[in-house]
This record gives sequence, C-alpha cells and structure tokens, in this order.
Amino acid sequence: MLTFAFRKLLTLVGTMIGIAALTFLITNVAPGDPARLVAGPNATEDMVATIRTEYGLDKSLPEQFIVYMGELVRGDLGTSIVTTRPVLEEVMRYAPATLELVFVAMFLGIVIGVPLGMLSAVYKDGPLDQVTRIFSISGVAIPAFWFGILLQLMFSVDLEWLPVSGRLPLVTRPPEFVTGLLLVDSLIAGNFSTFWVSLQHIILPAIVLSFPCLASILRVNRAEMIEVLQSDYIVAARAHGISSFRIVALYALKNAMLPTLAMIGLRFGWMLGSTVLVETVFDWPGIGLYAVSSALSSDFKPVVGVTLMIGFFFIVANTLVDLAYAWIDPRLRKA
Amino acid sequence: MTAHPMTPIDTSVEDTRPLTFRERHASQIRQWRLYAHMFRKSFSSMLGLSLVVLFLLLAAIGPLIVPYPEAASGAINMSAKLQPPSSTYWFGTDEMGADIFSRVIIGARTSLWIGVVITGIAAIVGITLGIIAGYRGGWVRAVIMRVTELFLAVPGLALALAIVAALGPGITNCVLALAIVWWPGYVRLVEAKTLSIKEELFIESARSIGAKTPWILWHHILPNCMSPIIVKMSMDMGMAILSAASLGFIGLGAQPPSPEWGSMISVARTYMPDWWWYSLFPGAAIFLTVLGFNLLGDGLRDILDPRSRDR
Amino acid sequence: MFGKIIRNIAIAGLLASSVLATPAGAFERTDKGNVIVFGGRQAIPVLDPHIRYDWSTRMMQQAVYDGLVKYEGDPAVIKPWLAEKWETSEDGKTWTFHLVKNAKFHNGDPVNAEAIRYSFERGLKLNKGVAWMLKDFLAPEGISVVDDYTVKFELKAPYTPFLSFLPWWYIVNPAQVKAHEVDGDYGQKWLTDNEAGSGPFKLGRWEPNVLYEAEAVADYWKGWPQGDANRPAGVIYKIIREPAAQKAALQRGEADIVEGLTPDDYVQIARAKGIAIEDHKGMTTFGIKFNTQQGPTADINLRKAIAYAMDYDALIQVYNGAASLETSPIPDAMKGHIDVPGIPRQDLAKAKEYLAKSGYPNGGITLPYVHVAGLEEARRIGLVLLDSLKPLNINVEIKPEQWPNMVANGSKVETSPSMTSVYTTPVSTDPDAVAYQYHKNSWGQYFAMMFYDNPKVTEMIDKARSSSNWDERAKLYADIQTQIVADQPEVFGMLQNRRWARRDYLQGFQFSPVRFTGEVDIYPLWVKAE
Amino acid sequence: MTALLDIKNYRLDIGTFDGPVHVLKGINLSVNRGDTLGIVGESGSGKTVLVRSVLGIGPRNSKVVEGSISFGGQDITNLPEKDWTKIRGIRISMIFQDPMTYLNPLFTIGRQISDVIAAHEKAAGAGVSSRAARRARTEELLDQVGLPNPSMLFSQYPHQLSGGMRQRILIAMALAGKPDILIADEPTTALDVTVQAQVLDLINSLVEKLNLTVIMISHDIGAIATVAKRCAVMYKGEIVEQGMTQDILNRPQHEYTQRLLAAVPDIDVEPERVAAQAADAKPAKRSNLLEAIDLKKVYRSQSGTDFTAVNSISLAVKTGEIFGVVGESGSGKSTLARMLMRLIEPTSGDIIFDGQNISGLSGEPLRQMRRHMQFVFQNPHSALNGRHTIGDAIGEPLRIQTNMSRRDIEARAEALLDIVQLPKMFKYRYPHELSGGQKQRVCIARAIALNPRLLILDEPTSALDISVQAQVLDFLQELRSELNLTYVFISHNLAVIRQICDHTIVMKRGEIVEQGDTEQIFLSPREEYTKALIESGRKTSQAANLQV
Repeated sequence: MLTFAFRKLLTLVGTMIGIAALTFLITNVAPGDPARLVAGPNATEDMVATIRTEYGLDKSLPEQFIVYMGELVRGDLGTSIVTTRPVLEEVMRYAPATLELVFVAMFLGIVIGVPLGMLSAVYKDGPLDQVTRIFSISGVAIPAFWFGILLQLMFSVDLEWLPVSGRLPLVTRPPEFVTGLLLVDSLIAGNFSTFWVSLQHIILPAIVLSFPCLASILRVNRAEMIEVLQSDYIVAARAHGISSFRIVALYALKNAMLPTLAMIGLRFGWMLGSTVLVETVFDWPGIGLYAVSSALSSDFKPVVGVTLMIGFFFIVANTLVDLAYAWIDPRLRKA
Repeated sequence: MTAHPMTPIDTSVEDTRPLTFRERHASQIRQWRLYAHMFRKSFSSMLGLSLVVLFLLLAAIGPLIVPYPEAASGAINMSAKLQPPSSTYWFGTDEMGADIFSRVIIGARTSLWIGVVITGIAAIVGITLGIIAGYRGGWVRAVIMRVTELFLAVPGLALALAIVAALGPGITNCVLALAIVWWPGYVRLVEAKTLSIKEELFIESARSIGAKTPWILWHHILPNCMSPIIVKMSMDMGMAILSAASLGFIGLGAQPPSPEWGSMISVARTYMPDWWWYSLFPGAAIFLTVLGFNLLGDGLRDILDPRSRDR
Repeated sequence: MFGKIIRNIAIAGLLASSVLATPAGAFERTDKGNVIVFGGRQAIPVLDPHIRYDWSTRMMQQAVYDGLVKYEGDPAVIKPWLAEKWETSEDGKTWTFHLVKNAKFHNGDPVNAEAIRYSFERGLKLNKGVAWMLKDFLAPEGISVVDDYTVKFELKAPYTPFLSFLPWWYIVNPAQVKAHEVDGDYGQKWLTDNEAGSGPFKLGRWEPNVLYEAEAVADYWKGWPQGDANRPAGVIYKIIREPAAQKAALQRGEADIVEGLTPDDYVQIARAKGIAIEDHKGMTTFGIKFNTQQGPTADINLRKAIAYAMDYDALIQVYNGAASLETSPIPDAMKGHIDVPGIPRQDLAKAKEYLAKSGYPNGGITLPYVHVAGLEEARRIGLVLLDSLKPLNINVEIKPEQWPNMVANGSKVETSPSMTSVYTTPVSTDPDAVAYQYHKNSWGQYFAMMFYDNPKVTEMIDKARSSSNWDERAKLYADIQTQIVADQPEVFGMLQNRRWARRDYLQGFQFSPVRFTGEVDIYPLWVKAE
Repeated sequence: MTALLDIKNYRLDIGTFDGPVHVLKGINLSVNRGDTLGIVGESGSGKTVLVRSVLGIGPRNSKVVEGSISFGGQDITNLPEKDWTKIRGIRISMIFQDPMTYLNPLFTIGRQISDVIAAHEKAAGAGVSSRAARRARTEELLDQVGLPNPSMLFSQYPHQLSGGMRQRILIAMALAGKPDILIADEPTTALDVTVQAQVLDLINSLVEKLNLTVIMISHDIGAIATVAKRCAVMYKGEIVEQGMTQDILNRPQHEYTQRLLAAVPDIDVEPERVAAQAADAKPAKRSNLLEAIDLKKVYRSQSGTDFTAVNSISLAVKTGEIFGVVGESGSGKSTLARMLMRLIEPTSGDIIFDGQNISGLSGEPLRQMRRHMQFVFQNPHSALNGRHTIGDAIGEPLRIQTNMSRRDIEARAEALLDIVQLPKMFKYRYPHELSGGQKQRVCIARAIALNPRLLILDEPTSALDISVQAQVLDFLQELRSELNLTYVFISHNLAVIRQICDHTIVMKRGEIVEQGDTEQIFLSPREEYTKALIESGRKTSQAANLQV
C-alpha cells in the first residue's frame, strides 16, 4: 500500500512537471509581449524594459524555462504580470469557486445520470431508452456557452427566478472562510439565507456544466448495465430467485459502477476544463475565468498555473477513482 | 448459452459453374443487410443519419442554394441590419445586414472542414502511435503512453485555449490547436485495442507463418481496431466542430467575414435577447450537427461493437 | 417574440416560483444608505496609482485618491483640488503649488507638501504607469518642499502641457506606504489592493474578478456636492463581462449604471422605462493606420485611394449614429482643432483615379486589417472596409489580434501590418497629446504604427510643445493638421460618442471628455429616491 | 403418480435476423421424484436452452411454438415473472457450468449465499430470518458440499478460491432452497481432469444423502454415466433417444448415438496402428527431424519472482513419426510447443531442425525457416482473423512467403480447400459462418499451404465436439501419410494420445516425468504421476468402462 502511494505520488510529480513544461513551452512560443500590455498604452520603451526585467522576461526562453522550473520545484508558480500577485495565491483564491461548481455539477450528473442509465438499460430499446438516448446525446452535443446563455435568458432575464451571474448578491457578505465553498461555509456559519442565495446562484452554471457529464455517465452506466445484466452471475442470481429489483439495484449496479467511476474521473477533468466556458458566461469567479482573462492579456504564468492546477485536481480525482476501484473490487485490493 | 444462430454453410452442394457476384459476396451482403436492419430499427440512429446527411448535403451544395451567397464573403447592407426572420430573410439578418440563413448554410462547409481536418489529423497520428505503442511494447510504448497521459491529464479545451492564445486567433490556428490536443484519445483507444488483439491466436498464427510486423499491423491489427475507431471518429466529428465553436465563442476562432458558427454566436451573444435569432440559428446549427454525428456514432457503436451485439 | 414564447410557456410555473423570485429592487440599500452599483466589463487588477491606469482602474483611483488638480466638465477644465493655487516662472520651468490646509488622508494624516513630493518621486522612480507623462521633463530631484503646504517643481526644459498631466498623478500617504514597504518596493505589493489616499471614498470589499467596493468618507475634506443627505453610502464596481448580462442587470435594477453595451443595445434600452442614456461626444479618435514605410501602403496614392473608397456613412451607422466623422487628426473638443478642408470623404471616382496612379492600378492585392480581438466595433469597421474596397479590387484580410501581440508587431516597421485599427484617447486636453503621435520619436508606440515621417511636421511639433504662447502654437497646430491630412498616414475615421445607460434615479452624472471611454467620475453621483 | 416435471411436445423458436431458428423440436421428457436424468448432446443441440426454459430463463426473443412444461402439476410454460419467484431457486434450482463467471466477483461468498437464503425466505412469505441465522445456514451448506473451514470462506471473495471450490459453492447455492429438482448444467466441463472426478463424486453423494431429483446435462457421456440412471440424447434440438443409461451405452439405437459413442476415444483399447506397424516391421533407422536440447523458459513476474514454465527439456522427434506431449493444464506443454517454433524465445537451450540450429536465427533466415515448420492452434475460433475471408486466410502464407501471382494463389487456395475436404466456395466465407470442425480444417489448410515438413499441433481437437474430434483426428492421420509429414502432437487427453502417437513424453510442472514408446507408457507406467493421470482419464472421459 505504501509503495502504491509512493508510486502514485511519483507519477503525480512527474506528470505535473511534464504538464508545466508542455504548457510553458506552448504559451511562450508566441510573439506576444505582455510587458507592453502592463506598461500601458503610452509607456516608453525603457518603461517596458523595466517591467521586462522585473519579471525576467528579458531573459532568453530557455533561461526563463529553467528559472520557471526551478521556482516550480520550490512550489512557486511565478507571478502574474497583470495583477502583480503570486499565481499560486491567486489560483488558491479562485479554486474553491471552481471546485464548488464542479462538485455540484458532478453531484447532479451522478444523481441523475446513474439512475437514468440504470433504467434505460433495464428498459433497453424501449421508449424510455430512446428518449434518454436523445436527451443524453443532446447533452454532449449542446454548446455549453449557448445553452448557458439560453438558460440565463429564460430563467434570469425573462422569468427573473434566478440571478444572472456571480456567486452571491452584491450586498451579501460571504460567510467566514473555512473551505471556500460558499454552500458549505454558509451552513457551517448557520446562515441559511446565504446558503439559499448561493444555491440560487450556482444552480444554472452547475446545470450547464453537468449536462454533458450527466450524458456520458448515463451512457456508460447504461452500456455497462446492459453487459452486466447479460452476464452469467446475473443469470445465476435470477435462477436462484433473487428479486429483480435487488439484482438491478445492487448486484448489477455495483459491477457497472466500475467503468462508470472511471468515466466520472475522466469527466471530472473535462469539467474543470469546461469551466473556462461556463465561468465566462456566468461570471463565475473561478480559475477558468482567471485563465481566460489571463490568456486574453497574454499573461501566461497564470495560464500555466491554472493548467497545472487542473491537471493536479484531475490526477487527484483519478487516484481517488483508483482507490474507489480497489474498495469496490476485491480483486484489486492486493495490488 | 444459446444456440449459435448462424447455421454452418451446407457443404453438400458443390457446384462447378463460376459463382456470381452475389454468391461470392453473400457473406458481406448479409452482413450489410444485418447492419442496415439493426440501424433502421433505432429511431435515434436514423435521426442521426438524417442530420448528418443533411449536413453533408448543405456543405456540398450550400453556396448554390442560398439566397444571398455574398453574405458569406462580407457583403454588408447596413440599412437592413438586425432584421427579424421574414420571408426575405428566413433567419433574419445580423448586425451588418447580412442574411443569417445564407451564412448558417454556408457555414456548414467551414464546419465540415474543421471536423474533417481535426479528426483526420488526430486519427492518423493517434492510430499510428497507438498501434506502435501497443504492438512494440517496451520503452517505445512507455514513452508514447507517458506523453499521451500527459496530454490527457490536461483538459483538451484548456490546453487548446492556451495554444490558440499563444499562436493568435484564427481558424487555422484553432484547428491546429485542437488537432494537437485531440490525438491522445486515439492513442489510448488503439493502444488498448492493440494490446488485446495482440494476444489473439490469429496474431500468433500470422507470426508462425513468417509474417513481418508491418504486415501484421496492417492486415490483422488495424482491421480489427476499425470498429471503435469508426465510432470514435464519427463522434469526434461532432465534438471537434463543437470545440472549434467553443474557441470561436471565446473569440479565438474564425476571422470575419468567414461564416463560422461559433464565431457568429460569439458576436451574437452581445445581441441577446432582443435579437434572439442571431444566436439562435447558428447555435441550433451547431447543436443539430453535433447531435447528428453523435447519434450516428452511437448507432454505429450499437451495430459495430460486438459487446453490445446480441443478435 | 422569443421572450414572449418563453413567458407564455412559463406562466404556469410563475405561481410556484414566487418563492424563488428575487425582488427586482432598485439600487442596493444598506443600513448605512444607498449603494450605487456600476456594472463594468473589465477588472481592476492593480489599484496602485503609480503602476497602472486604464479606465476602470483610474475610475477607482479617482475615487480613493486626490490629485493636485482635477479635470471636470465638458469641455474639460483643470480645477484646483489639493492645490488651491499655483504659479509658473517666466521661463516656464518652475512650477510652485500651494496646497489646501484642510485635506487629510483617510487615516487622519494631513496631506502636506512632503506627501506631494513623495508621491511624484515614487511615480517617477517606479517608472511605470503614469511615469511617461513627466519623466522626460522632471527628475525626482527637481521636486522640493518649500514649506509644509508649498511644493516646487523644477523642469529640465520648458514644457507647456505639464499642468494638463497633473490630474492623473494621485497623492499617496508616505507614512502608510513606507510602513508597508517590502524590500524597497515603495509599497507596490501592498498598494495593489489597498489604498493610502485622501479621496472621497475609501476601500470596502475587494474581491478580485468579482467586485470592488468604495465606501464614502463621511467627512471628506472637500465636502460632498450633492449634500450630505444625498451622498451615497458607497459605490460598488461590479464586473459584468457580457453586454447581455449588463443589460439584464440594468433592467433588473441590479446595476444602476453600465458601460459597454452594443450600439444597438443603447438604441433598444433607451426605450425601456426608468432608463436613461448618457450620450456625449468624446475625444477618442478612430483611425485605420497605414504602414507608410513598408508594403503596398507605403505608396501614398494607394493610401489616398483607400481613404476615398471608404464608406464613411457606414462608420456612423456602426454606432447607430452615435459618432461623428473626424474632420482633423485632432479631436473637436481639443484646443487648437481646425476643420481641415478637403479631408477625404467617399468618392469612388477619385479613389479609382488615385489607384490608377499607384503601383497597383488594377488592385488585385490583399491587405491585412488588424484589430484588437474582441473589439466588436473595430471588427465591424473591418467588414465595412472590406466591402468598401471591393470596387477597387482590393481584398481585405481581417485579423483579430491580442492587444499585446498587436502592439508587439506594431513596434517595428518590418512587422507592422499594412492597416491597423486604432482607437486613441488623448490623456490631456493639450493638442500636443495628439500631435506628438505624429512625431518621429513616437515610433514604436501603438498609436504611431503608421511610422509617419515628415521632418517638417516633426519640427513644427517640437516647436509647438516648447512654446508658451498660445497664438503661436495655434497656428502651428493648424499647419500640422493640414499637412498630416495631406500625407494620409491613416484613414481618418470618427469620434465615437461616449455612452452609458443608467437608471433614471441616478443623479449627478458629470461627463468630461478627457476621461477614458467608460470612465465616470463617481464623486458627484447620488440616488434620488422616490 | 404424475411426473414431477413433464415436458410435452415442446417446440421453441428463437427469432433472428435470418428468420426463426427452431431450437427445440417436439421435446417429450418427464422426470419423477428421485430420478437422476442425464441429457447428453453436443454444442448447439439445444440442451441448455431446454433446461433454462424449465427455469423460465430461456433466451431472449424466444417463442414457444407448441407444447407445454408442467411442474408439480402446474403449467409453467408461460408463467408470469412474479409467479416464478416462488419456483425459481426454491423448488427448481440450478448448478451452472463455469464457476469462474457465475459468481459475482464483487460480493463475498457468504453474502451471495445468504442473499439467496433471504430471497427464498421472502418468497415463502415467512419473513427473513436474522443475519446470524442465515450465516449459520450458509456455513452449514458450505460444510455440506465438503468445503473446509466454512466460517473463513464466508467472508472470502470468489477470486480467492480455486475452480473446484467455486464449483462446490455454486452447488451449495443451488441447495440453499432445498429444491425439488436440481439441474446441473455441465458442472464439470470447466474443471481439470482430477477435479472433475471429485465434483462428480460430490454430486453423487449429495443425491444419495438428500434424495435429490437431478437433471444433469453434459457433452461428456462419461460424466453423465457416473451420475445419471436415466439418460436422453439430444441432437439438433431433438431428443433422439432416451432410456436407462446402461441400456443406451450398451445398445445405442439411434445412428447418432452410435456415432457419438464410437467417437469417444478409448484409453484402454490398443490402437490398430500398433498392430499394423508391427506387421510392417520396417527397421528403418530414421533420422531426427527436430531436436531440443536443454530448453528452458523462465518468466519474471512484475513483483520480481521467477516462474519456470519449462525446465531443461530435451527431446528428439524422428522424421515421419507422431510425437506426443501430454500433461495437465499448466504443465508447460504449450510453452514448449511455441518454443520449438520460436514463437516464444527460450531462456536457454538449443533447437535443432533438420541438422540446423535455429535457436539463434532471426530476421529473414527465421522467416525462411518458418516455411518448414507449421503450427496448428488449439482454438480454431480465435486462430482465424474474423475480418479475413477463408480464401485470404489460406492464401496469406503464400502471399507472405512466395512470389506467386494472385491468380496462382487463388488456385492454390482452392486446391488446399480440396485437400482438407472443404468446398471451394468457402473461399468467400468468413470464419464466423463456419463450424468448429470446418474452421480447424481451414487452419490445417493454412498450415500445410507452404508444404512444411513438420506440424506442431497444440491440442487441435480439444475445442471441438467429440464427434468432430474423431473426424479431425482421422483426417490428420490421413493427411500425414499423404504429405509425408512429421507431427508433434500436444494433448491433455490420454486416450487421444494413445490412439495416434508413436512416441510420448509426459510433462508436469515444466519437466518431463516420463518418456518413451506410447504403448509402453500406457501399459506399464513407471511414475506415480503417469499412473494417476491414466487413472483419472479412465474415470471421467471414458464411457466404455461402464459398458459392463
């Protein structure tokens, strides 16, 4: 178990360094000059040079890379040239918002996707199956940004049921910082009205984010359920008189959960990536929005930092999935 | 264990006359008829096929049938800007007075191009690397798979965003960036498939008659990988179009006046909700196209992937 | 129509939703009073007044800091602020400012001459943000404290526009800044999201990428023009990135004033009840800059041909009429502006005539048109240009670029594209602010992407900026304008109007053209409750 | 007395794309309380479909055309699902074929059995007993089927147990409801020879102890004969013959039964070949075609431990003979065969083919060498690429190894089909359209396409039905004399080895236990292991010893 953890950790570190190198190189081949942006429109050449020197941009690319990797090993993600703050600090500030969104979306995806997948497997090729199939594939096919805007128009602008964007109303002060997740923090603080309004704010972006994920969870769960339901041990369970409900909801589901879990892990990373779009539409102050605004101002350290962070969460999620695998599947426990 | 439904061929009749085409290809004909039969039975598959056919048709002849073909090349008519849908302008007009119907239809060609190029590059690179990794093993596989995992650990859209932001906006850069992040999916698919096929007896059998590695890869492994690849490519056509549109939406996509759907929505979103038609139609076009390719892929999976084939 | 359909579908659900429905209230009321909400599209990454300025940043800087003087009104005039009066020496090199006695920083420290000296020294030494305005003429050593409330500036050379830049130099409290200095950084790190000012507001909540709150200072040393009873409790600058969301927020009363709607939105929303549009002629010029040194556009006849082919009416239509055509490189609101006779207007015959004289008599070339990615109007103008040049058989390739990349490319003759769309807002009301863009020393700057090189013009500009005689300067600027138009280094476009949409209960809005597009002086704003 | 189970004129169709397939045609069968009935049939005979129909878990898309099944006087032909819960698993229960796949891998043994108990209690309407009570009952059942240490087994998972133990657990599960009828579906097929015998013994003892009514289906007449007093023979969806097992074995009436019985290789019959050869009396001192010297294969697992699959084996195959290799699964015989072909690289040792040491060959010379040695695989179903036509498969060696034109290859492929006695039109067919025996013929055709001198046959018949097995074996012998081939023949089936091999080695855990002339080994085995092997072979796959 210890060697397992150690190997995981080693892969994690290796992958992180790989991602850092990859994104650093990609973002730095561009001709863009962020220093000039920061210096302001009228800045003279020597003013731009001041900033370049301050952020080490006057060095050659390989030098910058070595410096960056050196900092990275020490846990320093560099400094954003636009906000002049350490990237790590900013990423940590924005990460809870993103995680909260992703958790809620993932929750929706699992809570709706798994049972629906189960039902359409049981009623395979029936009308319910056809409907969920089109519904779920619509989920993958719908452009998230477009869908988000439609929902905004419908529920916020037209019906005025839900707020247009943001995490909290303007005058509501965020609850005391514990986890950074407003839903959790407000409950800890015992402030139910804040909980309620932050729930209202998160619901639309979470739906948009969860829709494609829900779809693939549903598809995988359905496919696996169909296969498991045809497997020998299910036939045996039927032959031994176990009730259909128990077979489907316990025996088959547990087996079908393995690939579904893998999909959830995969989709977790995908969701983190999609926050780039959803957070833009809903002005959700998370790392996705931070990445987009940084990318648009050629401020690349935050882009690399966010990519790293997403990679990190993704790997962590997949490690958790691996552990869940071992927990569910006794055959893997010895490894 | 059910009885094998396929009755072995009757060996008693031995005919000396040359066989007709139909007889020689009886097996394939039956197979295709079976596919067609299974495909037709599923409403969603047929819906997908219809959408894809419609899309391909529009991509092929779109510019010939639209009322204002010049709308796609930047003709402006400021006096007719932001007109709601009418008999003159079926989908209304945009902020420069261009006919949205014409632009959406002609945009199909752009989208098709985007989908084909991204999927094509990704598939060629991914299949090649995947098959090599799966068959060769050893350090070759280790290197390929490490790089692949690296790419897979970063969400594609975020990485593509970084690449396009670095290369500068534009449809070519967009396609390039997406192709760069797209191939690892194929590597993983093909590598896994190759690993399992490699263990099949017929591979050993081919080796025992002295087949060289390229022959085995080309004649034995590749054809057996094709089903999931075809399914994935079909789905990816849609997803690539969607991703390109997403980049277009962020403002990194096609340059004006090119009628790319994502870029159209990117502009149109600022005209919401009062000029709703502007974003509705390109959005619907993306949605239906991607839906079509995905439903088609899903239908193909049902008939091509033996795991779900139970009749 | 779309809205109606949804509304009908949803009517059934309305009853059930009464729990969810948030009251579409007006301005936010807190127990301290009304809070005005400003919906803006861009963030305020760094508040430090000597590091950075753009419209949103400067709006907030203006709220929490004071300068020696301040621009107010339309046309903009320089008003005494921390300095109650000032005088200039004969040779125009020494400026002496006398400070008001009652000004104090938010922590209670008095605003004295040392604070002024320190702030200017800080700005110059950091060599960022506003430094460029004065650094060529003022060294840190040139600033001296005469007495507690008198400060003296000695310039290296006479510089008439000196005063016009001073409103943008805000005064920080040296004691507070020094207390937060880290590694001799002049308190840069601390001032990023803290303030040490004396302005009418102090900082409230500071949630980057979400909102920035300014709380009114009850006993602001200069008092409140709207009266203490009307003065707001504070102002929240809320980031709303999407124009559609801005519009929605305004309509729902979640924001009291927004900027950055599309031209069509303004037309549309003006009809809505309870909403008023602020529409003012601004100083921001739009030009399509040619690369006059390299490529096809080095040919003046081609430049003229393009200028005559341009559909100028469409430029105005892009803004739904809320713009006026440039009649000179210098905007109308600026001193010394003249209407240059014969500035090109659309005339295809003339365009073809010039084209025939150029190196491309039959067209057949493709010219790039670069604009800042995401700038909607610039993109649309690109489409107008593309359409306008079709009769000349010239094709236009519209290329959106990220601002830093565009600037980087535009800093060298070799990489500068043939045509670049550039909006320029002069930082002061002095004509030198615009004229100097056509000076050879400006090469490499984004507004000088045309690499304009006319020694005669350069000489005239140098002469005009050091002269303190206005009549002489006015004549020089008239000649400069005429000559630049004749050389056609750019297509002279239009001056777009500055627009905001606000709730009609929001009072005290004061426009000043010298501020940036979007920037509002929030000091005089107040809410008139029914 | 009415029969406990009565099947009358039962006809069942399965709908497929090609139209309905008549899976069961007019089945008449009745089982009385206390009966032990065996159903014998080869794959595709419909025996599994039949017993599953009795349990109401027949194939999807099936349709009862005619007839009925009644159980205890109640018609259960088209029983609704909710009524089945009172019968399935409680009054009729089933032991499944493959212990590997019929246990849910994610649940403990105890959980799975006590769930079955709970389900039965619920169906009986008596209310579910306590967890502890169920545990006690489960452990009792485990004890009953002869499993040691039931309380430990209770919390173990299926993958921690051996195949034989899992089969016993399946039996325990089937007994959980004290069923009226116990159906055993090929309960021994997936097990090793020695384990097979034990499981059959267990079933026999349970029948005796619990007075069970048993229906056992199997393709193995030997297994049926061990358990069942009565017996029915199924062929292509029909029962061709039924009666007392003894009678059928001794006096088979139907032509198919006769054929089936004749096809069972008999371990105790001296092959005709020996007599013939003795008569031939050729002194012919034949040369060695293939020699292996000190072959060794060591696998290194990921954890770093070594596993020796083949340990220092030396052998010599003479030109023209059939060289037998026999051993249980895991004895290393397949690894050995593959090493001889250089399909697996030996860790050490030499292989000499026709006087040339081929263990160091690589690249082109190795490819050339492959012309002379060919391999026929155990499982013809996976040895052919499903995407290639038969013509392509047979032509492939020619396309790889020769410069023959397309047309010549076509002609040669047709000729080869002729040699393996398949029609020419098969060229255009795909493997999945062929039966197992036909596929194995195609594999053989492919193997002889290049006129090799040596064929290595790795259990060429074990994946085939018995009647087909016999045909293929006959055909192989014919082919050998026709084409002058030398065989290395690998099998776990001693009867088959005795029937055809001249010289035999017996392998156990990667080593040769005994070697010598085949007849010598069978008549007077020297080693204990060989003796035990022959003994268990006699017990299970041999029906003839019951024909007393």
